[in-house]
Amino acid sequence: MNQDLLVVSGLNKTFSFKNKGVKHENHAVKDVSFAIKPGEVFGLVGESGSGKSTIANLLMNLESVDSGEITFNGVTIADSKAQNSFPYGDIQVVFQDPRSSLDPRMTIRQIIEEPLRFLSGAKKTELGNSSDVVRLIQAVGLREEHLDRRPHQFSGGQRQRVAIARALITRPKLVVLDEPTSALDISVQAQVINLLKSLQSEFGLTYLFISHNMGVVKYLCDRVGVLNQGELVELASNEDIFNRPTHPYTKKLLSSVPSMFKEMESQ
Amino acid sequence: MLRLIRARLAMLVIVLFGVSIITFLMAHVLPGDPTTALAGPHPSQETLNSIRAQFGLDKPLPAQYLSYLSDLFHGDLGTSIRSQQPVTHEMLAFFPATLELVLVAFIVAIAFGIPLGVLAAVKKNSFSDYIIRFFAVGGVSVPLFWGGLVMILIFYAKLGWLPSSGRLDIELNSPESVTGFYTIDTLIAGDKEAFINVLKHLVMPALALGYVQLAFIVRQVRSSMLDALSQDYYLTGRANGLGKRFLVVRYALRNALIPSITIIGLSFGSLLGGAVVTETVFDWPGMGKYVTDSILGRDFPAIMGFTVVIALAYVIINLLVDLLVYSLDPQTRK
Amino acid sequence: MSELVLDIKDLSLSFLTSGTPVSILKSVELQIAAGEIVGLVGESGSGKSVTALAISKLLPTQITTFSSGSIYFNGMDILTSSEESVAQLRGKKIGFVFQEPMTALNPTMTIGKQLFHVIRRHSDLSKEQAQAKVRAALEEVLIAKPEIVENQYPFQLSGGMRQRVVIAMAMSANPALLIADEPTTALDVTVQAEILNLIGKLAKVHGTAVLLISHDLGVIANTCSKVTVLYAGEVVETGKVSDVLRTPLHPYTQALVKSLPDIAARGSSLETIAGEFPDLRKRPEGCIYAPRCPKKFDKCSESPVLMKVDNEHSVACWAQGSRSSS
Amino acid sequence: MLKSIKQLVKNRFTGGAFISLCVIAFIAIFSPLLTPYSPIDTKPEDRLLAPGHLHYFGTDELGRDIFSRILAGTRISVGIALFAILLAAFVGTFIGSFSGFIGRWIDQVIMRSTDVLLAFPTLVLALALSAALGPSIVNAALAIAIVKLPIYMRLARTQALSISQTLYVKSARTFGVKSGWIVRRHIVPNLLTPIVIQISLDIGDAILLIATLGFLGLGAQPPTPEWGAMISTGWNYLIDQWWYPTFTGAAIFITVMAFNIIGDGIRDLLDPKAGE
Repeated sequence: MNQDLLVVSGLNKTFSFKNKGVKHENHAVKDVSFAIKPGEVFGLVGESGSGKSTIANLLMNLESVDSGEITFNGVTIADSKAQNSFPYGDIQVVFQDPRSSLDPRMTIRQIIEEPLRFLSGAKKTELGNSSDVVRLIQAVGLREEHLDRRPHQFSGGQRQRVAIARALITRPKLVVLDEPTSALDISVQAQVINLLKSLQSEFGLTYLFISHNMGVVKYLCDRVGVLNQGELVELASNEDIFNRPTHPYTKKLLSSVPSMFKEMESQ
Repeated sequence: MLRLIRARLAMLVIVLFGVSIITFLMAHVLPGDPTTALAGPHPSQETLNSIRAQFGLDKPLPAQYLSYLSDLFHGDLGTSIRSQQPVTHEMLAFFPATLELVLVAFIVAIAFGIPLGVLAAVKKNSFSDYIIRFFAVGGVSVPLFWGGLVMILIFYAKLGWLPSSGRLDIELNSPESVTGFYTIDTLIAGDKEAFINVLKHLVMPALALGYVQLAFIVRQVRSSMLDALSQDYYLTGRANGLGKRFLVVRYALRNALIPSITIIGLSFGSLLGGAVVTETVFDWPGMGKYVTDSILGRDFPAIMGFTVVIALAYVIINLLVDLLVYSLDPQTRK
Repeated sequence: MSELVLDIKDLSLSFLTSGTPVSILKSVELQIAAGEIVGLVGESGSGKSVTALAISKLLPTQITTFSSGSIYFNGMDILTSSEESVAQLRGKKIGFVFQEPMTALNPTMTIGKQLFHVIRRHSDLSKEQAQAKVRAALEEVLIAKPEIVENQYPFQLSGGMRQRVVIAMAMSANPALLIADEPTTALDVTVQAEILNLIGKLAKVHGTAVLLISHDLGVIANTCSKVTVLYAGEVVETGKVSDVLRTPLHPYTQALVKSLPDIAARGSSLETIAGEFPDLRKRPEGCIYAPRCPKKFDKCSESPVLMKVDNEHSVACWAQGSRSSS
Repeated sequence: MLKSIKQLVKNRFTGGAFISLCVIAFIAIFSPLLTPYSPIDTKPEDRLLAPGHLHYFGTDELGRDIFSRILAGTRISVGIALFAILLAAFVGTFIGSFSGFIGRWIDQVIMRSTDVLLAFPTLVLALALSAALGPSIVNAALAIAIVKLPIYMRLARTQALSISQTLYVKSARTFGVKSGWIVRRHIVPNLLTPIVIQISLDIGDAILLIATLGFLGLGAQPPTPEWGAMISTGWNYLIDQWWYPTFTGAAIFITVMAFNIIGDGIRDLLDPKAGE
């Protein structure tokens, strides 16, 4: 089954805003195309302002597409004509900042079960009402009694685990990870990365991993797209990107990363 | 700069338009409209109709509103029921007295409010901070009229230091009016004795009126100063060796003033409102007293006239505040 | 070894948070010689920023109590010196660069004016000379067209530019020690590389001692010659960067290095640290890392002391101590 | 909630205010039982007596016991103030959060109308409204509710805007959640803390407004024992029976002070940034 899970073709998004009366245009996403195969970890790398978060928003139907098309499992889910039905439940997202991604007023159980409430059609019948909240909370390394507590009683790492459990409750096919570990300490980041890898095999997930941290992308991603000011300047396998980068921007990006051992040999 | 003024003026027009609608509604639509008051006890239907016709209340609402608007435009605030005089003239006559009282109260409120607010913030949780905060919470809790009464009781009735009513002792003749401000006119006239007397008359009403706004300003300046002092640039300044006093005045205070100016602008507006009460208690012949007399006499057009004038003054003050903030805060000039 | 600019000995301090004293640092040791760039690495809650602020006495006095130790700066103990004498050092002898360039500068004052104030404070230059020095300081931190930037406000500059201005301020009086607390964490990778190179160059040119604080081992490896690793307010390991990061001795440092994805093989799973961050309201007896340490054994109930393994590499761990010669 | 009450009492500054608030609440609820004399029945022969063991605060011009009237007045002032503020807060929060979340032109219309209402100093608008509606305690309460409405509309709107930018609302959107659910389950619950803080700060001000309208003759009409109205008549006896208006005014001052100190305490407690 090598049919692509997600295909993005010719994606464009422009934001216009007024500043001192003058209309400014920010062409955030310029004609981006890529495809993600089932079971793959596809990385999108870029600095701030490179358009990676805008692409995530477009994928999650949070922003409207100016031109281009996004198809999921062969079905068009977003294009400029905007009356497509979005496969809620099949695509889920985990955001960067664990302090803001969980509603402080809700208990962990309510947070994790929230996505189930709005499923419709095929997805609803597929899941029925078997809510495996307990199985999921344990799968992400927390305990059942945590379910009745509120977010402020948890550390950053633990909250990110809850966010991941919430994303998996609807048994999605694709999980968009928007800088999931950037706000975490190294040791906590390692725990979350291991968790993501084990969950991928256990639930047969496909990840779109968005980050500015080259180290994490190098470790996790099978294929990597490099973004610079809204353009996809290079798209290749992990091997090629990190060992044989072709585009000058990719080279500059890689050389700027203060990696552990590269410098010390030369010292 | 011009773009901002244009935007603000457009806003001003919209708000004034809204103000006219609200005052119109209050004056002509709500149950207690003037005809019932004017017609006296259990009026016959004819008298009611004739009065309604006289005030044009029988025309359809939009037409009434248009005539109301055109009157407003020509500065005609209707005629007072009690004195049959145009409200506008009476307002103009009383306005300087109120303005003088409010300005003095405003100066008192700022002159003491800002330094006390800064002191309370810089010396947070110290003894002086608690005293200032207690003094300030007292200020926002004291009923304006009661504060005035207590002052009269102590400084007039018991100690006899200060006069309790009017702008000038009756035996002294009021100065030939140039600016309408007794303080300035007596100075122009060179009448030193009258000037002292005017000041003595001003002390209690200005303090009674100013104390409440002084408290508001202290609380606002203290909280925005605390915010400014907790910013990173203050710590950067300390780490770069800049003195505490220098940082408090040149760095923190400047940033703290921006949010405070809006509150200070608001407090000038509420001083105009408070004048209604203070002028009544101290028998101060200004617009405020004119309004309380109108309330007693059910003089509806006068009350509405006062409301429109105050709203207009308030909107202009807010425009001035915006311009001041614009000049202080570079980010608004982006 | 050349004369020490900074010599922190057995520094312990605690904060009074909602009534209960919380022990933040316990017997911290740190030495920096002139011209040396020393890294201080640790995760959140390790006390690395508190150590930095303690050096120039910028900690909030009402809630801070120094329970032991001393901080010698050019031979003068900061802890016992008067506020005036320490105030003389700030900005003149000790420069500071903070993490958040977005908020480090006064938003309602031009860049030039803020630099002008710092320069005038630490020199007896006339107004004109100080104004000229402002432009020179901006040029030294490689800001193009300083005559324009001088009259701009902080919100008109990018994060990287603002951090350069903060560095220019910190270095304007040619301090003996520059403390950079996570100077590039909020910046993009490419901008981070430029700022780190700038700090390294300035330190070499002026012979300034630099204390670089970071949670990113890559940044430390790339910029510093020596490093000290902090865990929950205690020094667990210190030494040359190549020794400490290439052959870490303390289990915590080992775990940190192994949990880094950049160098881990793709297939393998990353090493993680079990357990939770300790509750510093009652600092446990014995080794602070013991509850989470795979090499724990009975001796660990006794607080370990920083032991020299070779002339420049020390570690606070009994498992290591018994193996080495000392 | 209990923990925060303990903290409120512990702090010396708010502790005293908290106790006086309990006393005030007790009086407001049980005033009919507490008043030694009837606050309404007149006894001309006991006219204008000085404070003594019979009449703690003396009697007014119609021989009524001032102490009893002040106790009875507590229920009116505090009750009406609470009614007006809660009404303004409820309506204001509903409209404000709706407009903040929906945005676009509705938001602009609502925000411009709040600007118009805020174009009047609070006392002036309350005064004009009460005069227009006709002087009565209920109309005064309505006037105050209308005057306070824009404050809650604007507060709710700015809060709703910032909450709708949070990641948990963004996540909810990615689940295909309808706006109604987001407003009900995410926006309003997280909106309550700032609204509660504003309410606790506003009650004192509302009591002042009611008393001022009463003083100006626009609030409660005789013989209701409303504090403002009492001073409005008592004021004429300031020189000879100074205790008559002074004690009544003191009751207002202490009640409002207690509410304001507690309001500050609640704000410092619930909104750490403001406190710190």
